[in-house]
This record gives sequence, structure tokens and C-alpha cells, in this order.
Amino acid sequence: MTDAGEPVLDVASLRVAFGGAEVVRGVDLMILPGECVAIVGESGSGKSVTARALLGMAGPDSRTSSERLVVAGQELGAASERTWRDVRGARAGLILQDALVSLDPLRPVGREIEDPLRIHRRMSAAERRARMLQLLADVGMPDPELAAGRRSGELSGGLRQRALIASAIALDPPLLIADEPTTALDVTVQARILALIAGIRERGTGVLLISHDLAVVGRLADRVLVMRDGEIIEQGTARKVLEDPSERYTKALIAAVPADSPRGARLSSSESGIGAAPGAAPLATSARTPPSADAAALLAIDHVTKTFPVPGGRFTAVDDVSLSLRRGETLGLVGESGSGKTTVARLALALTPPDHGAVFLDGQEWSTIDERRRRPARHRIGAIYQDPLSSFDPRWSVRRILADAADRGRRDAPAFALRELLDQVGLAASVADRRPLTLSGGQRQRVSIARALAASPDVLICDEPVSALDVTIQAQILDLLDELQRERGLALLFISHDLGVVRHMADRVAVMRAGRIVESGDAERVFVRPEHSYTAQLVADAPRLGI
Amino acid sequence: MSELELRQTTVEASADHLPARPRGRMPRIGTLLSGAFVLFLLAASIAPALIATQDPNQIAAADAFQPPSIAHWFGTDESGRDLYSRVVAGTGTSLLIGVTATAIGLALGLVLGVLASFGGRVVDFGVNRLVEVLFAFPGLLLALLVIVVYGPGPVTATIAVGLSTAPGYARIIRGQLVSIRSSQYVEAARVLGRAPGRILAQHVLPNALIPLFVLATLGIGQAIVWAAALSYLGLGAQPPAAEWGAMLAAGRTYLATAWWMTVFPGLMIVGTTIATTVLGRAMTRRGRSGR
Amino acid sequence: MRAAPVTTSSTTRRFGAIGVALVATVTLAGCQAPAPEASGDPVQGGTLSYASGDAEPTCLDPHVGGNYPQALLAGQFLESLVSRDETGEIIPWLAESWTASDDGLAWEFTLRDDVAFTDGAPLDAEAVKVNVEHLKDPATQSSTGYLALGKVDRVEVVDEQVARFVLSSPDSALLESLTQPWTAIESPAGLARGMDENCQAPIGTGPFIVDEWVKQDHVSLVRNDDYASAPADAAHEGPAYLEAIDWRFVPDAASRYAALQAGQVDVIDNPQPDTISTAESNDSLVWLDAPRPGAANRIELNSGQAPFDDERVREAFIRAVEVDEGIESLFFGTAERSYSPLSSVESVAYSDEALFEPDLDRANALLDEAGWSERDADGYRVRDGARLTLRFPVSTNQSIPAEQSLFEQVQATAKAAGFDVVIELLDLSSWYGALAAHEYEIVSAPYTKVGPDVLRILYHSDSITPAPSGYFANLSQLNDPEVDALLSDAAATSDPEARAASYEKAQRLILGGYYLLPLYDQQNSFLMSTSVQGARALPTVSTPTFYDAWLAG
Amino acid sequence: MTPGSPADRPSRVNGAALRRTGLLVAGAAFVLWAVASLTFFAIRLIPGDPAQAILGGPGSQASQEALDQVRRDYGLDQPLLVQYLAMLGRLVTGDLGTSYALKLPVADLLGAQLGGTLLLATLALALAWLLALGLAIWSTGRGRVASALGEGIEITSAALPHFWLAAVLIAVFSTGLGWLPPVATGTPSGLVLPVVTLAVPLAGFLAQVMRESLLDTMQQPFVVSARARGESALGVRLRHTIRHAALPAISLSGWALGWLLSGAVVVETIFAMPGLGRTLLQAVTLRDIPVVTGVVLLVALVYVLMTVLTDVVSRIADPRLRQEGAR
Repeated sequence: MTDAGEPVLDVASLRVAFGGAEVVRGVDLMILPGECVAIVGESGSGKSVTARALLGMAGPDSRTSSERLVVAGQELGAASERTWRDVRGARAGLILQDALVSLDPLRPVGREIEDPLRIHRRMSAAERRARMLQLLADVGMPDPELAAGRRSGELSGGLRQRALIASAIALDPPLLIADEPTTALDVTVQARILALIAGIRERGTGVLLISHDLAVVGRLADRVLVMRDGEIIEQGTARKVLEDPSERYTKALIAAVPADSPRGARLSSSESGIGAAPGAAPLATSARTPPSADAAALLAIDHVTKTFPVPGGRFTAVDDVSLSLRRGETLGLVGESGSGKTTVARLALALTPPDHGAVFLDGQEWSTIDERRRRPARHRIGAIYQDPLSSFDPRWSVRRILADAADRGRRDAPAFALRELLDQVGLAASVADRRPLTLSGGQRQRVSIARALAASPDVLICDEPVSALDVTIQAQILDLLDELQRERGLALLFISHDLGVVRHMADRVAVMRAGRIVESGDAERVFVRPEHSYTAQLVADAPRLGI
Repeated sequence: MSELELRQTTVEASADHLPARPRGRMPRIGTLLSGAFVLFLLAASIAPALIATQDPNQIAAADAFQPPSIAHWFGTDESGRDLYSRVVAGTGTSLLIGVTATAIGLALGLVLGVLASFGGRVVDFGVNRLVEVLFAFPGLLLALLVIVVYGPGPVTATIAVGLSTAPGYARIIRGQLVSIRSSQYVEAARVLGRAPGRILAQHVLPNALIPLFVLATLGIGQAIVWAAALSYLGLGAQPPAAEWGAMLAAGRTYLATAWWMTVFPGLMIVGTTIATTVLGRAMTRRGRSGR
Repeated sequence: MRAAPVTTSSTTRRFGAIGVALVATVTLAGCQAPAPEASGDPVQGGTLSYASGDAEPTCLDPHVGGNYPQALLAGQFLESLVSRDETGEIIPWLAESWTASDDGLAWEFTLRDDVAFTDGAPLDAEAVKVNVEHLKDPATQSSTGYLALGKVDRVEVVDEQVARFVLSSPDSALLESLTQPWTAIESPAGLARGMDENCQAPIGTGPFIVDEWVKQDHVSLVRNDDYASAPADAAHEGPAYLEAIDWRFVPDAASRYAALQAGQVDVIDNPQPDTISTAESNDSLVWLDAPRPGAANRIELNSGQAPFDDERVREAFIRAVEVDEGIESLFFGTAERSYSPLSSVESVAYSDEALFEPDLDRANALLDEAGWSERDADGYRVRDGARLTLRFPVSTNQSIPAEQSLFEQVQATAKAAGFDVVIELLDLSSWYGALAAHEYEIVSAPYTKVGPDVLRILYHSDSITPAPSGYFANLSQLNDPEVDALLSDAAATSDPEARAASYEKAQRLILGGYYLLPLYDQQNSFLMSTSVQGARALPTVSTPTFYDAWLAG
Repeated sequence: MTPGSPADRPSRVNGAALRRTGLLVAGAAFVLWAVASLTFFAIRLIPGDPAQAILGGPGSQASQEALDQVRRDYGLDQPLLVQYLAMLGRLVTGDLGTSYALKLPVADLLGAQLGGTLLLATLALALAWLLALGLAIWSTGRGRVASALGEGIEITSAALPHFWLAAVLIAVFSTGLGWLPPVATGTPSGLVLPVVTLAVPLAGFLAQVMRESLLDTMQQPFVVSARARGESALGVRLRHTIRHAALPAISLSGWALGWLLSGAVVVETIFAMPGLGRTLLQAVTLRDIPVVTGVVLLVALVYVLMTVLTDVVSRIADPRLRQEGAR
């Protein structure tokens, strides 16, 4: 144990380079026992490399240098691999993003937790096992005995993340590095894991938290460092940085978080790469006119049930779900993973037929008719996916993708206006001849939106359209969708696990759980005064800015 | 074959955590050398006369079993023929055997694979069983059976080798087609209201077929090796055809006195296999990073 | 086997041990460079390891079918009524003496009275009768033995030790036929077990007994401790020196030689010619050259159909082809060019070198004369739009690589005269199929038989008529009444001189008609480690015998 | 989507396992039937008369009576369909018929040969695995030189024709150094060269697959986790990546066995070993139809068993597959 005053981590001028490219450029960092310091930044900012460099694991072809690198009292500036191995696990633990892949999927989690004990301590197998079970109990694993024998794939996301934490704190290291520890988790689970990490910090462990999510950081961190292009551009107490940032970039980051931004407010600035300051200019285009409540439903999902065969019976993915979507309206559909959201999307797109109930498009039978008859009307309902890249034929250029989408097979199809389309989604004409693989994540999603628009749809089904994107990019895409809806009167079915995003986007919200709609209604009402306990839990667990 | 599947399952989630890992790869020089060697082979098959130094079938019993020299770069064989010229002359035959056998295997595999993935459940089941049955005949046994029925010779050997590779290709092609058919871009095309025929022509077939060319380059070398094995068993090419396998088999009997008769044709087979494999892998890598 | 003659008669059956040891040594040396003398006294015991490159027999009983691989093995555990010595003289073996009736239709063989089969049963006239009946029974599926005894009608038991062969017509080749392993005498009780069992381990009177046959691997032979029936030209009496023979099947020639070099085996057969020449310069290896009797290795020209129905075309081919250099280089001087249809082992073999003098000009002239005067773009002769194509089926099971290479040289040299020789490498079944369908113009088919009567089988017009299987032995399809008459006369006459004269005349006609291109004797070589002493080839069908052999330390 | 809680999974696994087993058995039976039928009819296409094959091949001068006799004895005078059904009937009772050439029950004959070939193939498979794993582990994650060298060795090994490799090995280790016998006589030392000959090219293939998956595994987050616990590079390989690298190679083992049996034809001939490959080659030459059919069936059976075994081993090595079965 280090005493309270001595820092568990003291780094000065840390630099990491790959080949000629320096990705971490002179980072200074100090963490005291019981302190939680967060590094926030977007992908490519160098935050993960920094975290790994602190364990001497920056990568095979990397060069790391520092003026000072002290972990738990040990200087590691020129440490050998052997020395590093003694530090890792014993003086510093690491938690990675998704325990499904961060724990060896072929080994029981118990073995993974025993590993640091085996490596660093002389203990009998029985002692190790006892300690391992104790650790599992400590991280709140129900039935540690049973869990110890399971592999990561056999545990739920929250439980395996707990197991991963247990393996990182097995030797009670003074420093715990948590790299995006909750990113792939549902909000309720996320809240519990954050609480667990907070508890570890309480016991005197210094925590370095790496995250892209300002809301997560806000909950846990004492101090926040904002990283961009390999440099710390701003740092201070969490309150100071989140509530009163001094750097433009930090301001943009915070503004881009949709959670508390009102419906229709702009999240991004027009400057590329940097979000706008909070409360920036309202959208330039025509003001939003909420759809009238009694307009006829454009898309109606009527008591739809969908089951899938599983060994020994059928699994009900969607259970008696009814939804309706009017022109110009955004219907948010929230729920945790596995709740049946995506199946609803597929039913709406008539990619899979319902077992019971029906889907109607503009009052016409949609799900029950023959595919041949449906095909001519398919252009009216478009889709945007979470991973746009996999939705593009890998051989096709942007031009070909859009040209193909614009062509409805009609002889009198209007001449294809590529430039106009690209312009609408905010892409330069030069991307037309590139393949999506060579584009950035945000550009890909814009192409995906352009493809949907090319067919002139009335309805857009957006299935987690921004979950894979950085927050500033997410802001731009959300703004774009908002804008397009306004211009074209599109109806959006907006599916997301992120309550903040849905709250920002949706006029009405439906909350799904285990295949059923547990609550639906006006977005503000649902978020402010949830009626169903599950919704209330979701809202309470959702991380938000501010402390 | 499983390489393809592996690549598809690679978790991409980790991509953003670490800087791009420099993949272990043959140095570019290996690819270049392989390319040069394949060019030499192509030249030798198209215009052997330009590259050979002598008539490959010119018998000079008095010159038999000459070791490599200035006059005979690779030495001479048991009938005094110039080994270098025979190796060059044999390039066309051997490559033809390798390419044709692979083409036969691919064509059959394609038919079976397409049937399996588009013919509906019953056909899929039937084709899968058929592929399994074909798999149950190990390559050379199948080849032997074909040879028993149709007699030995280069044509039969080629067909036999091709046939024995077909089930492997069929499986890969079926897997490709199935995964492409369930891919999101095919779904995206359905959402746009594209008819199945158009989806097949525009998305499924092109994306399934392109990796096959790479697969084919990897298969050619192996086809040559197996055809050589049939020649060794006396069931392959006929004299005086200068086929590498036949030359190698002939040379092996004189291993005690004339090592060069075994070494040079053997080097050609091994070299060709290596070169095609290296090129095939380079193409796979390019294809992968281009996606 | 070109060693000093050994005087043999039915009365001087036994030799002094020392004298014969010398003879055996000379025999062993063959025609090669000085071989180590058989030194010291024979050593008792030990296991000799033999690696055979011949096909593994499908049945160890040489009565069934009847091929050379069977003969190789059967020579170790079965014995015949008579044998043959170096000079071609018939000598006693299981039969002590024999007499023929004046009309040549009845032969009486007096058996030795001190011989028993290894199952304990005595060798008697009844056993001989049973064996001949076994050979002639279709159910036995005998081919070689059946043909050899084609003129034997029946065997009568005169008394316990005397068996009378009753013939349907005189057969001067009967004794020669009876020397062959394919007509060896087996235990009647053994034969009575039925083919399945008898094939696994036939019971004979030989110096060794079949102990075990592991298919695709080896046959274990153990010494017959009660052995007492050595042939008249053997070097010693009583049981063999060796305790056992481990007879392995090693089909790959290079592996076989490597095994001999590594000392893993003591004797190999069918060595590659280049390894023979290497072995000659190697002090630890000895070459035993034992050409097979019967026909020489030759290329037969199918005179039964165009283009070789024209003698001019046949002569043109023979004049065009050059094989001397090829034989020299491919066989490394281990094979001698032959100009006779018969093996050099046969005393009546007649050679005429002048007929086979290569002469390309003459070949071209003959072809022009025969109407094959034009050549196509590839340089091959054509007549009426048809190419002068010669199909040449080659059996990969019967032709060693050197021979196949020689055929390639035949192909290459024949091209100069405009012949398009198409070599087709075939497995044995396909090869026979091609012959049966007459899909050949030239072919090489070895034929082993003791004595010049092989000429009747190969060149008598009766042999053009195929057996039910489609097989026929007269592959040149020579159909000449004069040859037929000469061969029939020779077979019927008992006068050795008249017989020899008939055979010579027949050979002159056969050679003079350009029906065949003799190459060399049927190669039959063995390489042995110098530790193997006293081994020799039987002068019957040249199979090795290890009765007199021992392993020197 | 994981239906149900982990607790109620076992019963479903059992149900699924039962169903899987049923399917496997039915599939195996189908494959064997199809192989037998295909072989039966393919062999009827072979030119030549089976009766002659029985009487020692077409070179024999069997009489008409003998041929007729044999045709009656072996039922060759029956219509094809009757012969086919008779064959199936015999197969069901485990009777593979009698060899035409050796006049022995095929089952006995092959029973004696199977052991040698399986031993050879199994040892070669094991050695190939060892070599491939060793090479893959040695050559990955050590920089470009080791990687290029490893790749070079793999590709070269995979390109070596068996008979050529065998010749070189004999020349070096038997004739040259005198360490190992060139002919396998049943002793352990005699097995070394044949096993190495078979294993090296296969190891080349396996190593390619293993290294590819090793490379992919080495960049998985769980490897980072393991190293962050202080695991050494070797420890990471031994405890984590090997198993992942082995998975695709395990699923290739069925194919590998077939490949080895093909190679066995050549290797058994060169090293003069008893075995199925040589038996088949001989049977093909002699047109010994019952033996050919028997070998093909036996090999198919071995293949089918190997497929099942591969499946089981994969499931043991990769628990994720077991779960999928339950979905």
C-alpha cells in the first residue's frame, strides 16, 4: 500500500510514436491514492495508447519515452519487459471495454481471475481458488462458485464485466486503469459497474478512467483531462471542465452531448471537426412544426408478434407490439439489448413476416402482401443502419451506391442528381468516386443517409444510427437527420439504446422490454414523469452531464 | 479455406483500440521474385523455344547422365536429353495440368455451391450430403478410381485431381454465398426494392466470385503436386512428354547416380507452388485491405 | 550363369561339398568383375532378409495362375520332379530317374524314396498324380502350369514310387516343363485344404517352410529341419544353413537399394542398372546376374494388320531404330544386346546380327517403296492421308524404368524415318486389354519358359487364336505354315539334334521375316551383400535359391 | 439473443445433443451408403471382365469353363440390380465379400492393413500438429524476419511432393548418415521417415492456418488483458492464443486425415509398409473390385468417424460451439 500522499502514478512528458507518427505528445499525469482521474477524447486522440503506455504495452512497433514514469513508487522509464511484467497486475490493473472479448472466451472466468495470483504470488491452488471466489463476491457476482466455472460468453454483459474487474483488482493494485469500462453496456448495467469502480476507488485505489463519454466521466472522476491529437488540451476538476470549460474543443464536446439538449436544438457547429458552443445558434432552416396528433398514421404496426424457433420451443422476440408513426414525426424506440427493437425494425421494413398482427404503410397492407407487389412501394420506406460500412457492397463506389438507390427501375426515372444529394448530406462531391471503406465513420453514415434519401422515402427506419460514432460526429448526424426531416417531412422510427439521443430526437417515445412495449407517449412526458417502473429505472440510470 | 472464415469472424471492435498492427508479411521482395518467376513460367509455356537451349526431345544416348555444365545447365537425363530444355518444355504441360485441374474443381464447386445456396432447403441438403460423400473419398483415392475407370494419362490425371478438389471449393463457395446472401448490403438492396435476380447479379455473384480467383492461385500449385504424385505412381503423363511430375519420377530412380534429374524438376514444382501461393496471398492481403 | 560346365548325370547326383562350393562361387560371380570368394566354412543359423521388387503374389501356390513373383518365392519351399543344370542338361531332383516310351507318349518317373512333405506325408506317385490333376482342374485357375502340361493327358500310379505320365501327343519339352516351379509338387493334404488356405502357405518338400504371410509386408520362411531332397547340383545335403528368410516386398527400386546399402536387407532383386554399376565398384555388394530362360526381351511387330503386314515396313522399322547406344548407357553395361528370339541361356538360341544393322537410308527407301513416301508437317510419313502411327502399349508393371527409357529412344530414333511411335503407359490389366483388342503395332512382352519350346508358344499360328480371356501369345501374329511345321516337329521329336536343327530353321525364318527386334536377355539381377555366401540362381527359371547360402559374420 | 436463463440451458443442450447425435448417425449411414453405391456403379464402368480378374487377370489363359464357373460362383451372371442389392445386403451384415485376387475375406484383409495405415496417419497428424504449432508460435509476433521466415517455411513445406521429400530423406538419413532404416519393417525407427514424409507438407498447411488465426488472436483484447495481468509473452501463447489458433486447425483435421490417406498411397509404396494405400493401389491394378470397394468404404468410415471426432473435439475446445448448439 502506498501512503496517502505518495502518487500511485506520476508521469511527465510521456511520448509514444509509431514509426514517424507521434500519437502521444508529452502527456503529464499524476494520480493520488483514492483519486479518479479521467481522460476524455474522441477516437484517435491517443487516450487508449496513453493508457497502454503506462503499462509498457503501447504496441509492438512503438517507441515510448518519458521524463518520468513512476507507477506505485517504482520508476519504469527504462524498465525491461521483465520488470514491466512484475508491475502489471500487481501494481497496476487494467480493465478493457467489453469483457466478452477482454476475457479469454475459451477459459472459465475463474481461471482468468486466478491468473494474476498465479503469476505474482506463491499460493496453493486452494488458496488461489478461495481468493478468487472472494474476489467474485467482492465485485458483486451472484453465486461465485457457479460463475467461476463459466466462460465470458456464458455470462451476461454486466456479470462478465464484473469478472474482468475482479481479475484486474485481484492483487489489489494501487492503480487501476479502466479503458472505456462501460461502453458496450446497457444503461442500467453501466450504472452498476460505475458504482463498483467508485467503490474500488473508495478503498484507496487510484483510478485512471479513459472514456469518450463525458456523462460517464462526470459521474466518477475527480479530475478530467481532455485529450486531442495526443495532447492534453485542458484539465481541471470534473466540475470545472464539464461546467465551465475554457477550450473551444471542450465546449464543443459538451455541447454535442444530446442528453439535455432540447428537441430540435442544434448539437454541432458548422465548423468541421468541432462542435458548437452550448446553446449555439438555432437551426437556420424553417422552424419545426410538430405533427398534428390526429394526422393519419403513415406507418402502423398493429398488434404484431414475432417468434423464432429455439431448441425446445419458440422464443418470442416481439410480443403484441403496436406503434404508429405520422408524417414528419419521430418516434423513438428505446430498450436494452435483446429487447426486440431490431426485430421491430425488420418487421417494419417487411424483411421478416409477423406471426400475428400486421404492418400497414399509408393505410395499405404492407407486411402481408406478396413481395412482388410490395417491391414497387419499397422505396417509400428506407433504412439507416448502425454499421453503414457493412450495408454497402464492398466493391461499389459512393457514386454507384447512390445511382443504384436513385434508380427505382422505372424507365422515366429523373436524371440522377448526385451532386445535389451529396450536398444535402453535407458531403463533398469528391467522395463520389471513393469506396466507403476509405471514408470516415461519419462520412459513411452520411452516404448511408444519402442512399436512403435517393429513393425519396416517406419513412426512415434508423436502427442505432449513431451508436458507433464519436460524440461530435454523432451530433452532426443527428442534426442532419433533424434537418432532413424538416425539409422533407420524413417520418422517422428512431431506434436507440441511448436515452439521451432518443430524448433529443423523438417527438414520441416507446419503451421496449423483453419484446413488449412497456410504456409509450410524448417524449418529454416519458422522460420527465415515467409511469412504468422500468422506464423510471432507465431514466435514473442514464448517465448525464453534471454532477 | 478456413482462412476466409477466420477473417470474417475477426472482431473489428478492437480496431480502434490499437494502431494498425503491421501484419507479418513476406517482404515485398518475395512477392516480386514470385511475380518474376511466374512471368518466366508463362513465357516458358507460351514460347518454350525461345527460352530452351536445345530440342527437349533430342536423344543422344552417348550424352546420357551428364552432370550440370555450361552446355547442359541442368545436366542431361538417361537418354542424353538436355534437362534444362525439358524443364522449360514441361512448363506448359505442368501449368496446363495445374490450371485445368483447378478450373475443373472450381467449376464443379461453383455449380454445387450455387445449387446448395440457391436451390432451397431440399437441394441444399442433398448437395451438402453429396459434397460430404465426395469428401469421404480422399483426393488420391478418388483420382485412382477415376484412373481405373478411364485409364491413366495426363487428361485423366487432370480430371481426377480437379474432381478431388471440387468438394472443398463447393463448401467454400456455398459458405461465401450464404454469408453474402445474409449480409447487410443484400438486405439494403432488398429494402430498396431490388428483385432477387438483380441482387444476385449485382451483389451476390460478383462478391462471391472474386475471392475465388485468389483461391484458384493457391490451388494451382497443389494440383501440380498431386498430378506429379500420380505420375510417380505411373498413372500420369506419358513419355516423351516433358511433364515435371513424370521427369521427377523418372529422375528418382537414378537418384543414386544422377541427383540433378531429381533436383531440378523438383525445384520447378516446389518453386511454382511457392510462387503461386505467395502471389495468391499477396492478392488476398490486397483484397482484404481494399475492403 | 555362364560359368564352367558341371558334369551331371542321373547317377552322379551327389558331389563332394568342397567341389561344389567352388562351383557355386564361380556361378555366383556370373560375368562380372572379380567377386569375393566364398570364404570359410558355412555358418549355421541366421535370418536372411530379401527385398523383392516384383509384385507381391496374390497366392503363394504357383499352380494358381502362375507368374514369376510366385516362382521366386515358391523356389524356397517347393520342389519340382526334375531340374536343369548350367549346361541345360536335365538333372534329377524329386525324381531319381525317368524313361520315355519309344512313341514318346508315356513317361515313367521314379521318385526318391527318402523324401517327405513338411506335413509329414511321404512323397509318392499318388502325390504326383494329385498335383497334375490339381493343375489341370479348371477350379485351380492355373495358367502357366496348365499350359506346360498341355499334352499330359493323365498320370497313372505304377507303384508307390513310380508315376507314369500319359501324353496325348509327343512332347519333347516335357522335362523342361517339369523343371519349372509352376509344376512343382505339393502335399496332397495341403492341396485338399482348398485354394483359400493353400494359397496362404502351400506345403512342399523344400528347404524352407512358409511360416507367416503378412500381406503388403513380408513372408516369413523358416528352415525345414528334415530336408533331404537337394537337387543334384546343390552344394550340400541336409537342412539349409539359414534358420529363416524374411522375404519383404519393397516395390520402390530406390528404397530397395537404399535398404541394401543400409544393411537392412541382404539381397534385393530387380536392381536399377545404375545401382548395379555402382555396386560393382563397391566392395560390400555382389551382383548376381541370372538371365531368365525362354524368350529374349524383344519388341514384337504386329504383322496381323497394317502397316506391319508389309514386310518392307517391318524391315524399315527395324533398320530405323537404334538401340545399341541406349542399351549401353541405360543399362550401364549390365545388359548385352541380343540378336536372337531366345534367351542366351538356351543352347539352341540362334543369332543373326546382320539383320539388325541400323540403316536409315535403307529404311527410308523401303518406306518409299511401300507407298509411305510423303511426310506431314511434323515429319511423319503419311499414306492416303493416314499417318504412319505405331501404337506401343507399355506395361508399367513389366517394364523397368530403364526399359521404358529405351522405348523412348526407340520412339525418337524411329521418328527419323517418319514413324510416329505412340507410347502408352498402361497398368497390367489395361495393357492386356489393349493387346486383346489388337490396339497395338509394336509391343514388348516378356515370356519365361524353360527350353526353346517357348518358340512354339510365341510364334506358332495356333497362338494367334485367343484364349477366352482374349489373351494370345503370338503377339507378332506370325502366321507361317513352314514355321508351324518346324516348331511342331521340334516338339514331337526326341532326337536332340533334329530338334536343335528344327529350332534353328524356325528362328532363321522368324528373324528373317522381321517380325521382332531382339533387345537383350530378360534381365534378372540380384544384388547381395558380401555377407551372403553360397546363394545362387537355379538354372531352371533363374530364381534364386538360398538352400546353400549362409551369412558370413 | 440468449433465450432463457443459464440455469435452464442444460436440459436443452441434452435435447439438442440427442438431436445432433441422431443427425450425425443418419448422416454417416447416408454417406456410407452413397459411397458404396457410387463405388459399385463406378466400378462397373471399368473395362474388363471381373471373372478374368478373379482368374488372375486378363493375362491368364483361363478356359471358358473356368470363367463360367467363376461367374456362377460370384453371382456375376445375375442382373446388375440383383448384384447391387446383394452387395448392400452383405454390407449391412458387415460382410465385405471376398478378394478376387487373394481369395480372402476382404474384412480380414483390410483389418490387417488398417492398423498400420491408421498408426502412420495418426502419428503423422500428431507430428504435423506439433510442427505446425511450434512453427506458428515461434514465428508470430517476433518481427518481420521471423514472420517472413515462418511463412517461407510453411509455403515451402506445403509445396513438397511426398515422393520427392521421401527420396531426399532416405538419401540423407539412411544412405548418407545411416541413422534410420529406409524400409519400414515394423520397428519404431522404421516409422520415423514415413511419418516425417507425411507430416511435413501437412504441417505446412496447418501452420499457415494456425499462424493466420494466431495473428488474429494476438490482437484480441483478451490478450491485452492477460498481458496487463503480468503474463509473459510465452504464457500468453501457451495459455491463451494456442487454443484459439488450434480451433480452425482442428476443424481441418477431417480434411487432413483424408489428405494423409492420399499421401499414404505414395509413402507406403516408397517405404514398403503394409497398409490401405498400397492395398488399394494393388487392388486397382488387379481390378480386385471387392477390395477396392472395401478400402473406399473403410476410408469413408474413418472419415465419417473423424468428422464426428473433430466435431466433438471442437466442442470441447470451444465452449462457444456448445452454446450455439443450444440456440
